[in-house]
Amino acid sequence: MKAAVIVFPGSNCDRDVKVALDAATGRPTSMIWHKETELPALDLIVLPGGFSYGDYLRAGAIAARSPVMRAVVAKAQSGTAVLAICNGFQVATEAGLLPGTLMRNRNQKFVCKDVHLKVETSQTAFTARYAAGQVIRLPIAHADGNYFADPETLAEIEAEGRVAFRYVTPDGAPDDDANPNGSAANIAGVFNREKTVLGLMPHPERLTEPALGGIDGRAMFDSLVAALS
Amino acid sequence: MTAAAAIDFASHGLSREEYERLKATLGREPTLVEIGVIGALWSEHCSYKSSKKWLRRLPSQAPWVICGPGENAGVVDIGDGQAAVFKMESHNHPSFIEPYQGAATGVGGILRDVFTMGARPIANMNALRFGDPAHPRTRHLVAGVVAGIGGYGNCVGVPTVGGECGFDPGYNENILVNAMTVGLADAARIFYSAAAGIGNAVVYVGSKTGRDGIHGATMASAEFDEATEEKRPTVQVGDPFTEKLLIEACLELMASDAIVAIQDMGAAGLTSSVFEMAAKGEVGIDLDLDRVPTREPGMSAYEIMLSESQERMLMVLRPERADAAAAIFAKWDLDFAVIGEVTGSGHLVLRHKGETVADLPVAALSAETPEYDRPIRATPPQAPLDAASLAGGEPLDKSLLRLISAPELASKRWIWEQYDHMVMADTIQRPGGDAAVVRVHGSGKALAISVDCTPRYCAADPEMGGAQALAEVWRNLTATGAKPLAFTDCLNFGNPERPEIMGAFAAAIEGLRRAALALDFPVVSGNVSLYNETQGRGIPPTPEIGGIGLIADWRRMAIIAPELGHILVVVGETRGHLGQSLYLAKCLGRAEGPPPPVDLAAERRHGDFVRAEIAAGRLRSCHDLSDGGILVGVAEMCLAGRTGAKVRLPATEIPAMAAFGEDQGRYLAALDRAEVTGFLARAKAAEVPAAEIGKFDGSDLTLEGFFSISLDAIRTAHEGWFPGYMAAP
Amino acid sequence: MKAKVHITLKPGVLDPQGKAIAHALAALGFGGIAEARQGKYIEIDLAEADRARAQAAVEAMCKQLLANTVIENYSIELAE
Amino acid sequence: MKAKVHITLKPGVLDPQGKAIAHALAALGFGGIAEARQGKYIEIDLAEADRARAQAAVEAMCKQLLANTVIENYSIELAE
Ligand SMILES: Nc1ncnc2c1ncn2[C@@H]1O[C@H](COP(=O)(O)OP(=O)(O)O)[C@@H](O)[C@H]1O
Ligand SMILES: [Mg+2]
Repeated sequence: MKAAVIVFPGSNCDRDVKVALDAATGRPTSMIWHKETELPALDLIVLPGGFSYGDYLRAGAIAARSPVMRAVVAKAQSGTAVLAICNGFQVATEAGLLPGTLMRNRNQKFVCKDVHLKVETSQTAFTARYAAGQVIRLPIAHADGNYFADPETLAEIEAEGRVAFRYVTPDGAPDDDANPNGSAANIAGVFNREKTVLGLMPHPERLTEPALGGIDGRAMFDSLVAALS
Repeated sequence: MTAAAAIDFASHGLSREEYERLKATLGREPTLVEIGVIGALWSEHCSYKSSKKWLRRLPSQAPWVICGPGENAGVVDIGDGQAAVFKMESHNHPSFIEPYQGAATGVGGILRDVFTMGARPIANMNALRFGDPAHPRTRHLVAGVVAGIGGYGNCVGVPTVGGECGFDPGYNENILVNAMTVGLADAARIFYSAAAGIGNAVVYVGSKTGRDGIHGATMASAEFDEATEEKRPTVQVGDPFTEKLLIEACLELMASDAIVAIQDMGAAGLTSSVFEMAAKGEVGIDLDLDRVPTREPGMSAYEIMLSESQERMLMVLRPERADAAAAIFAKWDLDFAVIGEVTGSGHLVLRHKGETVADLPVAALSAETPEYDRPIRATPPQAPLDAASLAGGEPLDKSLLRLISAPELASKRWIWEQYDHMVMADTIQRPGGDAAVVRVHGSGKALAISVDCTPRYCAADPEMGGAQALAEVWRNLTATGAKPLAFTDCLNFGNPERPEIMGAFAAAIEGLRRAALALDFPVVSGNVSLYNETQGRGIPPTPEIGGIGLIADWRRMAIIAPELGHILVVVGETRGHLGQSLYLAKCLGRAEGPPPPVDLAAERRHGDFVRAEIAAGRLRSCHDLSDGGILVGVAEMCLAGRTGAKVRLPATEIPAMAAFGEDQGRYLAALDRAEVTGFLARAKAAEVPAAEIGKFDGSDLTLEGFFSISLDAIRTAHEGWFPGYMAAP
Repeated sequence: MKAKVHITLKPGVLDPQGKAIAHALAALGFGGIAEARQGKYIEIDLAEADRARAQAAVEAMCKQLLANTVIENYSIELAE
Repeated sequence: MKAKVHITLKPGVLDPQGKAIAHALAALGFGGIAEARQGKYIEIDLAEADRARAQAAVEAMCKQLLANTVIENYSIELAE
């Protein structure tokens, strides 16, 4: 699998996801500067976490209009897989790759902690190594992770099975106590219609080694390697 | 040059005597810009004129120290050609005036001190002291400071991995915000600030200069009164996004050989950075202030020199590399301007709009920097506690719940969940344990980091309190298995012109000195914050200490969580010292007695023993004892390990002494049953007191003969206070 | 020419910041607050001296960057 | 009564958001932008029907919560 991480000014999880990808693929992941206008042949594009352009104006807004994003959108439209994590998710919604938007957390505060997530489907390149319904633990670290979409969009996403992950209690209940930011329907991650683009607020790259406190994130990278190699 | 018309030297922070000294050195009347420049340089904040005499007494050498105090940050060798670079700094006054921006720019400033040296920042810490929780302003200050630290650190992508937070009415009008950064560098590529090379370009990079925080340094060197609240300088606003770009651009440039010298613009902005670079390099510098990138039109030379706009650096570059350097800064969309050159004149010459506005002999003025030997008065010793007066308190379980939910000991989760403590994916001990631990990226090594101080001890006996603060940091590092390497400090005190404050300062330094020598734990950087005082009332003496230690193999580190079935052993001697303890304060409402004595030889022996056990792979769970003593320590381990425990107390005159006494030099170790006999035997051989006192088991904390409380009740008490307090209107 | 741009959330779009403000005001003892909504106010200094062209340019800025038109409305005022 | 509150940074205070906006607009090809400044725009629905009392209440809200008067100015407009 040939993977590349897009680096915006202010990205700060670019190295972290590269480390996780390098380990999963066994080969170096390339890093692509936001001023590039063309992309090489790739199997996976990662939009990493961080604070692109300081998240000034709106989280992800300025990065979504940077030169490289036109190329990313074109690749995504022709079927290249895109994994958009945290700030990357915000960029992806601003760029129109994914529906909805990520608003300020309902308690107005940045939140960094492990959360539990229910894997809604294992029928995708991103989640094949998880079991549908499985509860996993991943860290979140964001101030704007409150997923919002209008009711019709939400209904459509649900109907098409495009919710990837939901915030749940450790025993799998998607209740309000388990919702760390106020997201609609406890949504933590969504797919595009073709399920080739995944955006999620939690950071799979932060839990890929026992030393970091767990390995629940590793299966996502392993899934991608298996599906895209 | 035109001399300043009416000489209002006091408003530039100079005393008459200092003004005369400046005049004598120049041999003429100074200009307005010169008075401004020297006023800032000779301020307490920049010159350390009251503290220097004492700071020199601190030991700063060890074979592993690469660079001690005197540069932007300290540097220690961590093997394999790598170095750890770190420093702590205060941002107390600005944070009181504008908590969010004050704290945020404090983080920005300390990050710059570290990456200026060529290091990539890998961890932030913070030590916070607020007033009485019931004080009307406290909640707002806590909310703003925490949001500001998070807002800056999260955005630049450096994990904030730990810190501490205390409350005391003594900080009602003078909160403390001390921030520490640890960075990682190539030991052979450390960058220093001494300018060199006649004709080399002096280059300004980063953000533009605005009228922010002019007079910040002089403000940090004066007491608060109503008037300062009035003439608040424009508060500095931090721009963490620009800082992130500046980090990346500087590190990219540092990979080449373009930089001769580099210095961040911190307190007193361009003034102190350019003067320091010239003084250290024993050269002159000519600056053309018209070339300084400014944010607003019409800025005067005075304003340009004294602006404290953030996210700026000054560099001396090899001229043939200037173009390549400019290209790097252009790539990162940062300002880059050649604003002057290094000269052989030995003078700092400033030109603005065709006029020479300052011409200062650098060496002569450095030599004339005032240094005071201020009068000192010793803190009177406290009478020992009468043990009989301590008998008959409330039941021990009540006291335990009271302590574990007191603002001092309650969980600080509300704070650290607002900090991204995992970015960079090397945090292997998150906040909540003894010391934070971050891996040295891509290696088997890790750094343990801790910040500590116990102001109530320091107030009662500043020398013992100083020694204790250092010992506690050392103990926290040791409890993870790390070898403590060196420390940095923020010495926060009141008005040094008062003999009792200066006496406490001198005594604290003496305590630090003794502890540093005994523990082989030198100082490599630090900061002094004086005049933390409002209307004649100073803060409790607060020598905040930040230490780092090296874990050679992070697979062999200890954590505080025990495993079910582990045997609990207390290491060190339990005498039941309750003087100045949290138990005395919270459960008996008394602040009395001497603080616990620190036996430095025992401290070292006990710590060295514990560390050796961890390094040998025999001890995987360990917790140091401090505030609240054994019972609080056990409760914290139970919470971390999600297990109950059955404990019996060592014998003391009254049970509360054993339960909550704050005797120093102690650890709790949780061991596999099979390891206990050997552990105790080796302890004995090393002359380290150690005794089995219980077992981790079940879901209650049981103290034999006294009580049994559920872990849930303890957790609720421990986790509840902070969010409850912050949610109240 | 100076452009003053107001960016507000469309009706029906969740406004966590506005909600937090209303809540905090109530906690401070301010009564009778039915709702608070938070938007952005952006001032832009333009070299353009022609009103119509300035209006068109700022419209384009709003559509392309300043507003997220999925959830936000914008309004523009021009001043000398 | 509806109150419209504008909160802007005092002149001279650094505005990183405004800076980033101006920069991004330039990168998108909009020329001639000298400066952009970003502020907040807050709308509050009040039960209060008396203008003077509403004005006083919103002033107090600005001072106590909405504006950070160390670095921000505020202005209030009332509308039915
Ligand atoms: N309390 C202290 N202990 C040890 N070193 C100190 C102390 N205070 C200041 N220093 C050292 O003195 C030098 C000047 O400090 P400071 O002016 O705070 O540095 P900067 O201008 O880089 O922020 C630094 O090298 C600092 O490490
Ligand atoms: Mg410095």
